Amino acid sequence: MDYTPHTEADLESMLERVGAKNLKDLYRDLPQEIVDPPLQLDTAMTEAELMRHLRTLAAKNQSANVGFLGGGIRSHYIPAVVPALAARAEFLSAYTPYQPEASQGLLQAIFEYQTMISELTGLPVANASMYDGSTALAEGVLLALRESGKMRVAILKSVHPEYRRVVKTYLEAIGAELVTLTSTADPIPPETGAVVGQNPDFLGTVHNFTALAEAAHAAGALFVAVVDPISLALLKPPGEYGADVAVGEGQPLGNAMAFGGPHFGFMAVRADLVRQLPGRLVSETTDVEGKRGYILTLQAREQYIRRGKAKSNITTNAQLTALMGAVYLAALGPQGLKEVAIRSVAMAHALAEKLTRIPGIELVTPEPYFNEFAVRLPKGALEVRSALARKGLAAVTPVPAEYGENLALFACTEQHTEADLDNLAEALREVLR
Amino acid sequence: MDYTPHTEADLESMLERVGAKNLKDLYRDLPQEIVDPPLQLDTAMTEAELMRHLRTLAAKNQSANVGFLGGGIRSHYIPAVVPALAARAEFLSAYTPYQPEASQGLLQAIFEYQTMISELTGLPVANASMYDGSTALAEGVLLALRESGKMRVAILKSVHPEYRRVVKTYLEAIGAELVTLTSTADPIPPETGAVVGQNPDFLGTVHNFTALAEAAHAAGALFVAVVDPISLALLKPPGEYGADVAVGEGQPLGNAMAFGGPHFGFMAVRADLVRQLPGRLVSETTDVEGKRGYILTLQAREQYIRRGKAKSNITTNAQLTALMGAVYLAALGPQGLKEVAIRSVAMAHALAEKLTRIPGIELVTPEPYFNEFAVRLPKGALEVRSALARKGLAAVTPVPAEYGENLALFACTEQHTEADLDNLAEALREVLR
Amino acid sequence: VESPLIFEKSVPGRRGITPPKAPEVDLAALLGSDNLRAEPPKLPEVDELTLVRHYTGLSRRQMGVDTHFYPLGSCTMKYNPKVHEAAVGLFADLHPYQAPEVVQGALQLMYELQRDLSEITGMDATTLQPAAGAHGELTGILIIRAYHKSRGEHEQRRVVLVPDSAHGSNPATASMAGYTVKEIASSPDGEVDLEALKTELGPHVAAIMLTNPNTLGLFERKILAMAQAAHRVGAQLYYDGANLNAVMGMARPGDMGFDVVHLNLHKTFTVPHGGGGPGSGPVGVKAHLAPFLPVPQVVKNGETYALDYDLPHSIGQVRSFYGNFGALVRAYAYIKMLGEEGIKKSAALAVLNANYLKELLKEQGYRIPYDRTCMHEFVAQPPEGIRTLDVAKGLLELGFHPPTVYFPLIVKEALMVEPTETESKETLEAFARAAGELLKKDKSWLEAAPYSTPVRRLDEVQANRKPKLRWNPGE
Amino acid sequence: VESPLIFEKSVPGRRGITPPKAPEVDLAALLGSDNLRAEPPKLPEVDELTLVRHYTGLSRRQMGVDTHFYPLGSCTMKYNPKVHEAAVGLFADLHPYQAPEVVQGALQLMYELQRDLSEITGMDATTLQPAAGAHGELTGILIIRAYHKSRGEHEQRRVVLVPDSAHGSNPATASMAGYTVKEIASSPDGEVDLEALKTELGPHVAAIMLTNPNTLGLFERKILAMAQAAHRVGAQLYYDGANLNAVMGMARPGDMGFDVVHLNLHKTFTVPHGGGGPGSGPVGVKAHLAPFLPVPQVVKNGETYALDYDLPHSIGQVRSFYGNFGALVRAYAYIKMLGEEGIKKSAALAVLNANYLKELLKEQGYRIPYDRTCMHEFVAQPPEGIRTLDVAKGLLELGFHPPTVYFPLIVKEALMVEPTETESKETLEAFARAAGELLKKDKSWLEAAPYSTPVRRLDEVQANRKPKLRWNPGE
Repeated sequence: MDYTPHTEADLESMLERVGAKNLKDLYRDLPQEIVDPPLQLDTAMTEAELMRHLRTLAAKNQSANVGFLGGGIRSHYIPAVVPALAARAEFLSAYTPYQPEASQGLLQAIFEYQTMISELTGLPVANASMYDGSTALAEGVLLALRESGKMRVAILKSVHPEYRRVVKTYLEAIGAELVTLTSTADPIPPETGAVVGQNPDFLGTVHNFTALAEAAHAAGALFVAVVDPISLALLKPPGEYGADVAVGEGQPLGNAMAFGGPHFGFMAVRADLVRQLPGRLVSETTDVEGKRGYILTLQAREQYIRRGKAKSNITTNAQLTALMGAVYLAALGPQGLKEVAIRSVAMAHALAEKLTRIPGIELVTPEPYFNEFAVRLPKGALEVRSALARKGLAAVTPVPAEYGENLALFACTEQHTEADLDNLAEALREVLR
Repeated sequence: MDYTPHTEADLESMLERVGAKNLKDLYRDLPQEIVDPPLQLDTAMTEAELMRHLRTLAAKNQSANVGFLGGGIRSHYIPAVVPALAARAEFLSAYTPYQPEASQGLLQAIFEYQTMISELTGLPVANASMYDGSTALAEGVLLALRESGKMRVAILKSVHPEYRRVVKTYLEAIGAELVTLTSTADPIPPETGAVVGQNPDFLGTVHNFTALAEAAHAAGALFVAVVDPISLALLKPPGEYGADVAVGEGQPLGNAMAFGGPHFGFMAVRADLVRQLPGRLVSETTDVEGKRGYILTLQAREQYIRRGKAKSNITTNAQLTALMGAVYLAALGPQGLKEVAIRSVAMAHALAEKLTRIPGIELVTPEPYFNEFAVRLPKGALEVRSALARKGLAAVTPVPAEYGENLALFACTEQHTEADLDNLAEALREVLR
Repeated sequence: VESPLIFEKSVPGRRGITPPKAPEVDLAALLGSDNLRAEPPKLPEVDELTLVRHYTGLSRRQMGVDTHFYPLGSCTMKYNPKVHEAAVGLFADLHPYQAPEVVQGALQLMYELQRDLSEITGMDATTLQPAAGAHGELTGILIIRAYHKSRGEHEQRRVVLVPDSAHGSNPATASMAGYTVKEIASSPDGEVDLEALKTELGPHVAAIMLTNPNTLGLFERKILAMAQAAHRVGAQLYYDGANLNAVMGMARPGDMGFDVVHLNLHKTFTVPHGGGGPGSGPVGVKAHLAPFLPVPQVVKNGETYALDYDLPHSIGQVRSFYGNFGALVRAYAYIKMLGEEGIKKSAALAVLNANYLKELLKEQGYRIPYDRTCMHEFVAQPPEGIRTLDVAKGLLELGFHPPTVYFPLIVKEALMVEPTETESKETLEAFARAAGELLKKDKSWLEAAPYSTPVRRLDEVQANRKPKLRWNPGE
Repeated sequence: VESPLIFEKSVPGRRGITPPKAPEVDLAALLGSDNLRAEPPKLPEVDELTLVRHYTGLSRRQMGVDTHFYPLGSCTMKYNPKVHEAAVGLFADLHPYQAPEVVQGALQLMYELQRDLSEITGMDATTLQPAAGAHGELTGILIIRAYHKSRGEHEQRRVVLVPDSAHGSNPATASMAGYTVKEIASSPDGEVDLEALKTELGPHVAAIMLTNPNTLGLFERKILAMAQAAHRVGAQLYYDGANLNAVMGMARPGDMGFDVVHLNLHKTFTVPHGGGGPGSGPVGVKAHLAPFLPVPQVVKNGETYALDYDLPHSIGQVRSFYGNFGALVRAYAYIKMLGEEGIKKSAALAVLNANYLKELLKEQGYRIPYDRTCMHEFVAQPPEGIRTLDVAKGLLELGFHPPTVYFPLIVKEALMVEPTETESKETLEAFARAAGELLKKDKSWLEAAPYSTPVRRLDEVQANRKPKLRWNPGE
């Protein structure tokens, strides 16, 4: 079935009005040899058949809810209000709010979201969202290069390897160079326009980046921090340790894991960088009656105005998933977010203690660490992951070999109980036996 | 956790304003020996803990989706639009539309629903809904007794046994008598005010009730028909075969099976019975500017106006589930509903043929039957039902012994495929081997 | 037309949802040609987008708790947690006739809810079958009737006493159960007149139906004496649970001496009202009435849950299957999340909110006919010369759903205000300010309000005289 | 304030959702006292009901396809089927780092979608990783870049040709990939000037980026010749899929000679726009470009699906994980439901609706600068003397979302109208009537419209000069 409302009578009268013999005739201007090719597609399904088919597919997947997988995506609890409110049909089915009189709902929600991200990061300006954490970082790095006028980026090896790969792709495109630093003590190479660190880093360690940010600034570079939004309930915000740009992955804020997407990336910057920002920005303003309202602003940065000279080609971003993030933050509030963070931290530390009691497992993440840590396993991580999956457990995030052999991450959230930790430890013990 | 917004500061200032020392002090007028008793309840859960607990409970249930159970509740496909639209927060969180200016959305939706039920049943007036099919029947019978001024009801044995039990309870309350007719040819006892037949009946048979309705009228009784709404896409509406009152269960119209409820009952009557109707009615009217609008009407029938003299005590009915029914009917339209009905009929007949080929199984439902039929099994129905459940199949609706030994109903819907039928037949063959 | 009917958007041949393809069959052969309908029902023919826009548009012409403060007295319009809707989804695909061993989770939930509701009401057993409050009332009264019958007293006990401030459903229920209703006047303090009650009591009385706190929002302080007086003559005391939210967990009907209680899960236990249901009306009883509960009851045998139909003294069945299960899931979720402390706190804050708002409205110039500590609601009156109806319509214009109006009947121009515990201090204050602002408006403004609602005041008389109850083609 | 910010509803100490209890821990010891923040972020402190009312209220200040006709040109605001939202829910709890053997359903879905999108576009391989259309453009251009590099021609090919009617994202993308952008003027018939194009073509050109049908809604009739000309000099032909809805399944970019195509699943394949994303921008390529696709690709080995990272010539990764999987589920559902016939019919009816509306608007007095059979959209202009902006604002007042305005840039006072195939004849007619009605309004009425929207015309200049980009306490 399809979603077209046309009856036979409609078709007849409309075709007549437009002067076409039939539907195919509407394509008469096209080279006829390419019109209406046969397509090898499955037979059309009705909605009932589709849902049954999808349930069959879904049954071939195992739920990772309340699992221990991490690496940027985690199984935090999503309060029911979050999807219930974000899925309001008006939000779901709206376009980018180009007509502000018709879009005050979304525009105000974005303005509020920008404020929340600004509060979390301790930086005064946040944009309306990016695709995800990795592309937010890539765009943050490009911003730093534009601002600094340089073509080299120094990135700590402890930044998420997938994020580094994405940055590499973006930098190669413009011929900029990516240098990897193995430690915060490494000297910053000359002509570096951006220094990048992640906090907590890929292996979970919490950093004080104050010195690194200072070093970056001393070298004429901007410091770009990749941060976890939930950690910012407890940790010093990047704005306080000298980050010029803060970016991150929004998934932990009320977004389903969804096999990796869609989620949203966030980006916040120093006030003077606002005109370098990619993506959309909403400003408060007033209407002709003096009533407060909201509107897209500084659009001269954007592709549809500036074309080849735009700050980025980004157009569609991740408004709905960012809205979920905003609803999540407002639902939890500062105290709730703090409690989520504390319980995640506490559970991670309790799990680390339990796991390192298992013969052959050792903690490799340098302390202090947050809600996630890496251990060395006595066997290959992929093998152990599969063995645990057979027991119905979603755990063991494999760590690339560049960090060491047989490493795996374990992440905890506020959903975990002591019993969950014991259950995992017991299962791991059995698997490694 | 709870849903109260009061901060400590709120509490303090509010208590002071109302002149209470603390919350318990608000109960100072009460006999103090009964205030604030200890309660044996489980420890409070957070939302995350609740959902996890409920998932554990849900995992102890088997889905009956696309199953073959019937007896008034069936697994028709529920288009996604139905819950998506009915669950709009404004519908969900509204009260009965006593303030029409604030409730035009619901009032119009009810007016449309009344029209749809009227169309299905072929009777000119339908009310806004009843609790379910069984109580709709009980109220329909009470209406007939009010109208006829008599105190005896004659009901065909082929009416759903649970419905007959509910009618019995209601009639006993007012000291009226319930007589069971074993056949449409049975004479109608004297002083009967209501004759009741179901179409298709409990065992699935389709009836022509014209003669029975005439006999009822000749005896000074009203004829009350219990009908399945989906069958009315194909079958003669009760208004055409002389029913004065038509009632039925709305679940097949877009309502989840939900272990039996909530669903909705519907009721439609002859035009001259409108002031005898229980429950709510919506009428079109105009506002002070002449604009069309909708309002609750003929409220003098209802308990909150008429108190002891009301037509029924019904207050809350089943507005939201009736709305789901209306959305379902509008989503399918006359053609879609017809196709649902035809496919259900076709599948049921195909299944009957397959099942009766199994040694020891015989069809007992007299023809013609609709989407459901009864067979005699060579074993007890409960035993067979459990054996099929172990194979993951939801089938075998047990039929009470008053209809015969080892009988079971099988219902089909448009969701079933030939493969489903074969699968059931094969499983049944194994179970009976 | 501003809001066309779905029928007016219908176009012949247009399709929405397409079901799986129906095979070619000979319907006349399968179903009997006599039995087939000649004309299809004139259901709307719309595409899916038109359907979506229609009902989405209707929802935007509707107020609800999620959009507005909705202080309808006696209706307990508290917030309905969104998590409950997710909870219900987990139990959608269960059929009532499945084998009990494959629905153990559902049965466990019902069993625990029976137990928890008994605990909260102070009763010994609870049925979950009634589909709504009034249905629970009927069930409760039938249980009382069966009890008297079992003692051979049914013929003698033909009267049910009901205070004049009671909800209309009480006398309507007593009538449905075949009883003669006798009204008891309230005393000047707004409570049941104990002496008047005692005068009416006697061996002819089957039951007294009380709401406590009553519909004036006042707790019946002499409740223990009333219970004693009732029981002394063998009458049963029935608790209308409409107002339980005031005392939920803080004072149990069972401890007050009630023999039967019905609950409105859609009021006290956050089942959404849904524009008028579905609700759920469980009934709790003391041990002596337990044998008369409807079938089936959910029971626990060892570690297994089962449906017990074997109750020889049962009044029978009041509804098909086991009640409004979806509503039960929501109430269960609510109780599990609140626990003892949350339940008590919610009740107490409902009372605090009502008393606070009462003070604020008084300050704004509203009269409070019974001005003492109220429970979850209170009755107010506009100043002399201003009609309650106009206040209600004025509130609509200012963005508030009005309170219940003209009820209870014993107070002229009554505004019955129930803010519930889920409203914030700021909301109560904003409402009181608006209510005060109305009193300063021109009378003509007030009498013509509202102005900006989808329709303005409607002609109710026309609707009653010449009701138009369905759309007709070609009109 | 009519619509207070959530921050303005915040009250210190108020709580919404409570997470499971956090144990007492010494944070300074666990995390380092230096690392802790001194002040908590000033997030809103609201109860759940306030939260619900806030966002529900905001939604009621918002138009969407589900509430209004929304004919935004080049945006394909078609109906987003509700069933897709149910479909996505089935795959919510999957983590991207689960073992492949326990996510076979998800991988199968992606594999089949790769295949189906290749089939619909006429390409040989597809990546699902890009997160949006512009992201797909970047991916596509980087693939072309890698291809030229592999042939040692990267240094020589530094120019990307883009028509002057192109979406701004095309030149922006080429810039992001380090290319010099060269604009090609359109010829008077609104199509790319083939001769001008040929003049610009040469061994210095890396790619031509085309939208076909173009942003005037016109099919580039000389497309086969353009492709030939491009390929003759070794340039790659890039297809911007923004307008694919016109030819979805009816004419495949691959058959037109394109080497790379990106799709906007949120336009053509019904992923909801969500107020500006998330979308999804898969990229299909011809076989010679397949080695350069991003990693990972989803592959099938026997009956097992797997993620293949072993593509030595890949451009690398453009996004973490595997793309916007939730969007992929929706597109998959859409394709499976439509099948070949539904896909083609949808495209053709999008074209029919556009042509029909074009005729209606012409009749109402609008000018059609390129008046021939259009594809899924067309460009109109109000009569001389009436501004497009005023028409847009007037349409808002009459209950319609306006078309795209002032684009494409090559048409003065452009209104780019794209009705999509999911709109009914009646809706198109109602829109045309409203558009016609506007032309009869007083100029002053038009210039001050809209009147009844939540706000009226906003001060854009103020917002640009002195942007206020966040709420600040105490303001």
